[in-house]
Amino acid sequence: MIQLAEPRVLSGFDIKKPVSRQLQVLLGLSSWILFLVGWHVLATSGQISEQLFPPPLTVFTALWILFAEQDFLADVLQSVFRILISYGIAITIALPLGLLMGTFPIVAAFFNPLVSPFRYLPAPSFIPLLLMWLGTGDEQKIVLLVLGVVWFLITLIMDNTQAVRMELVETAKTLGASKRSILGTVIFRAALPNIVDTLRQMLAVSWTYLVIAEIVAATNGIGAVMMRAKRFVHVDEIMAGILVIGVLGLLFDTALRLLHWQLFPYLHQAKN
Amino acid sequence: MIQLAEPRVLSGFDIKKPVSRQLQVLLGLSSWILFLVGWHVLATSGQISEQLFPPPLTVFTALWILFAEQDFLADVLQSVFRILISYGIAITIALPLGLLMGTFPIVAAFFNPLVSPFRYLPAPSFIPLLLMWLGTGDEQKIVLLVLGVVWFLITLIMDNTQAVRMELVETAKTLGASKRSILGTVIFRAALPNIVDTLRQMLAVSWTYLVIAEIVAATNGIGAVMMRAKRFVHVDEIMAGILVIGVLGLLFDTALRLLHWQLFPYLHQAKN
Amino acid sequence: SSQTSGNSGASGGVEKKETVKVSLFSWPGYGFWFIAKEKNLVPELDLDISIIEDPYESFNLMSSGQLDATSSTVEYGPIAVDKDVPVKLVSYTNPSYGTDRIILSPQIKDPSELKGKKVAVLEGGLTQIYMGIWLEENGVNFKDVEFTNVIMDDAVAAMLSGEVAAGEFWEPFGTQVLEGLEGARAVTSSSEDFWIKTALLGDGMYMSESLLNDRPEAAKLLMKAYFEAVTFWKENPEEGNKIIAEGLKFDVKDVENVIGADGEIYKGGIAVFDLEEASKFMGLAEGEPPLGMKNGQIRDHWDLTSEWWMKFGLVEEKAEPEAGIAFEPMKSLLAEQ
Amino acid sequence: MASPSPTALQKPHLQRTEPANPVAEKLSVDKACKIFQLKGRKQLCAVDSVSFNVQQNEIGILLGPSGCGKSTILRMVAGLESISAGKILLSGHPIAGPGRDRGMVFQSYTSFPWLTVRENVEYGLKVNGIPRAERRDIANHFIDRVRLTQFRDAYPGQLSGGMRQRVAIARALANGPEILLMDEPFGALDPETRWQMQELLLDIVRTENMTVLMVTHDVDEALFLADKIVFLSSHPGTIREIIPAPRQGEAKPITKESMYEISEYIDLQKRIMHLMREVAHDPAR
Amino acid sequence: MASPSPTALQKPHLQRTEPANPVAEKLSVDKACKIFQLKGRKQLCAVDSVSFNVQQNEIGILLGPSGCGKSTILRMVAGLESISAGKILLSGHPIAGPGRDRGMVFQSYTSFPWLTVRENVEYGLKVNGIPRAERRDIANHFIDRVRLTQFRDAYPGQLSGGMRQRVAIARALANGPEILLMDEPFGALDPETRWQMQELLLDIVRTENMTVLMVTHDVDEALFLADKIVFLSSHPGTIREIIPAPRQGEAKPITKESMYEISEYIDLQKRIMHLMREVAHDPAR
Ligand SMILES: Nc1ncnc2c1ncn2[C@@H]1O[C@H](COP(=O)(O)OP(=O)(O)OP(=O)(O)O)[C@@H](O)[C@H]1O
Ligand SMILES: Nc1ncnc2c1ncn2[C@@H]1O[C@H](COP(=O)(O)OP(=O)(O)OP(=O)(O)O)[C@@H](O)[C@H]1O
Ligand SMILES: [Mg+2]
Ligand SMILES: [Mg+2]
Repeated sequence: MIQLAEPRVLSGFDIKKPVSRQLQVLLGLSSWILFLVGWHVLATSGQISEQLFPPPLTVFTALWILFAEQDFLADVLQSVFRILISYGIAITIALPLGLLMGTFPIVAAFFNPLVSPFRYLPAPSFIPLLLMWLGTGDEQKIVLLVLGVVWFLITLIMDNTQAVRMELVETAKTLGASKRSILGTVIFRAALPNIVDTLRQMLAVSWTYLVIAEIVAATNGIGAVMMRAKRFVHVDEIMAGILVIGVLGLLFDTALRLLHWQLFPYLHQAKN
Repeated sequence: MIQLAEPRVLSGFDIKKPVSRQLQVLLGLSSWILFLVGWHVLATSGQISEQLFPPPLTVFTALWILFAEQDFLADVLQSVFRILISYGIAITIALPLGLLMGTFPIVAAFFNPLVSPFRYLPAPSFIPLLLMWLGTGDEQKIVLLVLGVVWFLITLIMDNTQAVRMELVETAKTLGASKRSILGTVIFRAALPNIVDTLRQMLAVSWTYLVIAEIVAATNGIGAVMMRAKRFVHVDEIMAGILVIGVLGLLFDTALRLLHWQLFPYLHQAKN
Repeated sequence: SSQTSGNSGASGGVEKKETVKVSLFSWPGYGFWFIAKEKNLVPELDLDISIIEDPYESFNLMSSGQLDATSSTVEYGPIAVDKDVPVKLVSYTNPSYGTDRIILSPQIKDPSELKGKKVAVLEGGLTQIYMGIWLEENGVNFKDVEFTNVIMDDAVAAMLSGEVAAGEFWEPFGTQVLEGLEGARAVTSSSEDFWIKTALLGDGMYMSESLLNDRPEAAKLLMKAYFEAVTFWKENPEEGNKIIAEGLKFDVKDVENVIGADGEIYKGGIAVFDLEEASKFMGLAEGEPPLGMKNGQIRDHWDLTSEWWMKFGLVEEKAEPEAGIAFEPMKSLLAEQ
Repeated sequence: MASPSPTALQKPHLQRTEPANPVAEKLSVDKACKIFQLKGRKQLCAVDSVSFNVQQNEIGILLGPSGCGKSTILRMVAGLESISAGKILLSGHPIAGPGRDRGMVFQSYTSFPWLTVRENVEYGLKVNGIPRAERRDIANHFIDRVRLTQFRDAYPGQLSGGMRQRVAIARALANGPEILLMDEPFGALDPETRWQMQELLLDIVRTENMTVLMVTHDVDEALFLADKIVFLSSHPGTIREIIPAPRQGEAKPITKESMYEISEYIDLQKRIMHLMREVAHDPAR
Repeated sequence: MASPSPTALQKPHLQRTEPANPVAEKLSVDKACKIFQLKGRKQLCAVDSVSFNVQQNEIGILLGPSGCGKSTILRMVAGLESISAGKILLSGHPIAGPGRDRGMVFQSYTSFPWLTVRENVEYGLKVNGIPRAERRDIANHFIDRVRLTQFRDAYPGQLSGGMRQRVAIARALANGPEILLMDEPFGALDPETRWQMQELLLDIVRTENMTVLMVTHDVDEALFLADKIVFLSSHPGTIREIIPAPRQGEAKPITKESMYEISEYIDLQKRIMHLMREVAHDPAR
């Protein structure tokens, strides 16, 4: 009885017009293919020396050789280890502080004037200081990575906590919950999904600092391998390193997204 | 007739209890004073060499000497110039692209699979490539600074644009506005306050990359001065440099906040 | 701190080793530390070796107590004295014998064309003096070129990008530039008589004052470790080169390009001094060092570098060699032999 | 997006030309259907063969339980949603995309926060190329009509909810539409403000000779404003009953209190409440 | 934050002890004032010397224009806002901070989204140390009462607005309060759902012998639920009139339609609408 007819032909370029799943995959693939082809053409055009700007295939080969012959996996794991340890330390500092600052304005009034400007202190400029204070070992690298994110984490977790709706707190109060209990069972729980999101987003910042941390006095890690490659003008290996960091970053991002689904099923369920 | 009496003595540590302006200033000051005193005591305790960990006063003195005797101002201006140029370029790329991606899902479907992973590519690891491609001059530094923020800017401006309420667009449609006109007079205008906020927040990232950009083959700029100081273990000058960057970061942040007030008076007016 | 220096040869039980932190930038000429460690040539010491590409980073770490010794080019003594950095030269370890070359980019046909152009050097490094003298020899005042301050890693990149017109390179970086930049050419090499006579281009061993003053025994043992490694290498050049290559993550070929494959003085690379040759150069033993250098030439070397640092404005006034050179470790090592 | 129909663009502002083929109905919805494509190739029939019409100068009200397709019908009329089957005619012309011949007021506040009240009201005129002076006059007229004269240069953020909806109404009217479409325009307002808005709307519609199609949830509001109530039931959205109001046009009560003096209204209220109970399909809601 | 009053904690769940000094009123608000400190040392008198009381098992309704201080009064009773002057007694005891003897339901959805319906309802019991088995029984009872039995293990995000408010009501009741405080609990719901909720509330309040103080904007809702309507006017919030409902307790109509059969209600409706007009101070809103 009902005729299916779309009287207007809608152009693809309609404001906020959703794109079908298939078209989305198609466009995503074609953008990558265009990018790779463009890269290849440019690199093999002879305009720039291939040593300085190797085509994608050379980079993938270099990557393969790194893993197959130069035990790159050990370096990758070392870098991942540094990221995880440093991020764990940063969370251990930022989570309680951010929660308290977000919950009690009086705590924020004390710490915020200190923490907020610290975000503007460029972590890389601490390298010489950290080297002198802590030496050339892992401590120096890990502290650098912590310094790179911890101020942002504190501020953002504070924001997440402040965004918890006052009504939830007041409801818990009228139900007879104590202040401590509200902090744990309401404020923390309510802010948690956003905090996990914050942690996911800031992890990207940690990855960008990794190379800086591993440039100096590094004997292993992805950054160290890239520095070595630089010395011998192995641009293909440098690009392979960049690629690996990019892929690792995306993997961690995906892992944390999955964790979000796992931890907060209630946010991802449809209405019935 | 009305008695002013607060029957309950409220503890300062009440959830979300706002803090009075005076107390806020007091706490902010005391945290800074505590920080500076702690630093001074630690530095002068004799535990660590004062050369390696100078007390605050030494750092301020170094800062003063840098400005008074070593024409530090020229370096600072050079750094500010690099930040502004590079950020200008980044905005020029990110603003139109982000707006189009946020407005037309089909554009986002094409670019996002490319741009989104690019955020994870660590800008510092491009230094060797940029050195080889562009040399040691300003181009290399500016391109590095652009690479450090542009992917984030694109994604965030896209988010800001996507957040524009569909009803505003539909209203404009029913008022007879064309697609182009809606893009300019509604979507852009509606997203603009959040875009300016995004720009403010991401500027902090640019500042953290400045030092990295100026470390290599730098002849001037704050980073270069810090590198020179490092060679001769002038920790006081390094700290002075960090301080200057922190203060500049805060100044720019404040300037952009003021700009926000200036540009968007309608967001900052009280109801009447 | 665990100072258990000197009770070597103790029987049976597990010895407590004394840790000494050494650094080098990745270059085959400094690789002997890896042999000393790998072969455990001085069992009393536990060598903690790190690779730090910027020698100034190493000097900083030495002054902050994070590092005890480093191998680097041999020009830093006067600067350390002038800037009050608690680091002293303890030995000249080798002259350069062809490894150091000045390379011009293809566009530069004549040294005079370098005026107003950018030239890559490490400020406060030997390369700056090398370049300065060479320019003067070719009638160009060093003030007429623009020195761009880069470490060797970045110098290669800067040269390849075409952005600097000349630079000083040691192996294997010189070859990389020549291969990567068509038309580039080397215009002078450290094996030329002019440079050998001055002994200007060479490497040395530096120790921190805290090591020298607080742990003299460890300082001596450290020097011993280095020269034992040289001895081992001279006897087992193939194995020695392999250890160095692994330590630096270089190709063995690149190592051979610098220190040769047979344990002898290698023209085109460097002339590695053993303890005897080094002590003659330092004036602590009788006789002449090889390559026509003279006994105690380190003092002339000191004067030459000091002079140039004053020209470059890095040193304010000339100091006596004794202020920047510590002879004690070598003296006590020689006394033991 | 389609541009306004040529007729709409050519006609001089505020002077209504009679439709090409004169028909009794201003708006005629004829067996209109809407089928939404859901994820996984599923379909949802939100509106199924709905027919009704609204005469010139009439206020038609769409009433019914949540999810019965009221908004969807209104959006199809506005051209914001395509019509899956059937047809919708305005002054005899089929709808093709949104256009300035149909003004729309949403429940959520849609005044542009970066424009002042006056600029908001001028917006539609500006994008349609009306010269500055003329648009200023028209805007002033409608700002006066919605009693915001003293707030002309205020930003919407400074106004209360009721005032913002008045801006939206003035903006829609300034554009000279043939019909005003309103989707629960007073749903977010508190009751007192709501009454005032209803009375104001009735007054303006009368004096400006406007035709209105309005969605509401509120029985009271429907009773007070309607010339005709189109009552829908849901799953899928179909017409349950079309109820003419007890009094129409000039005879309608002009204040809410006076409505409750009239027994037909109280009867009609009861009847509609019964209807709503009946169509409330889900007892567990 | 103060802990619940000792009386409230000691009493066994759901068994009400009589107040220490027996008084007729369950809740008595006596010349209560609220003064807010604004920025720049300014003060705002939001509630000025308000006195009224609510008897055991009675539903008291606070009605009045926006900004007249309804929420503020309720929050003072809940202990969420301090009392600037005057006093408020619950069963003869003065209020000192929030406590489980007063359950509160807000207009906005306040069910904890990370807890299931059952866990939400158990929350108050859990933080008050009621053992697991007992709290499960109590929760089940109230979940059944608000007819959410089949949604026990659903998360609030899966529920409609009306269902979420029922969760909030069950949660407040499960805690065994002496009085239920509600601030426009149905304000965000659509009318059909709203009616159902009103009828449900009336039913529960009756069978559970609950005392209620509720804020509403909706005249209909006030008429239907109230045993007593406290009508406020604003700037500052003062009592305009306290109106007893035409019928109280068991005599009240139990469906909304039946209410409109009773002429006293229609008269009262008109009277309240007049009152609201009178207190609507700002003609430009
Ligand atoms: N864009 C859409 N895609 C899919 N389904 C939709 C869409 N818009 C509406 N629907 C569905 O169509 C039906 C009718 O929705 P509509 O919004 O028209 O109802 P309504 O009567 O306006 O309800 P309410 O009173 O709650 O506003 C609902 O089941 C809704 O879920
Ligand atoms: N925390 C506060 N600080 C300052 N003023 C406040 C505060 N809370 C409420 N007010 C003011 O007190 C007055 C009464 O507010 P209240 O929220 O009690 O009114 P209401 O009757 O509940 O209004 P509505 O019907 O809009 O909910 C208002 O003028 C309001 O602006
Ligand atoms: Mg709707
Ligand atoms: Mg209120």
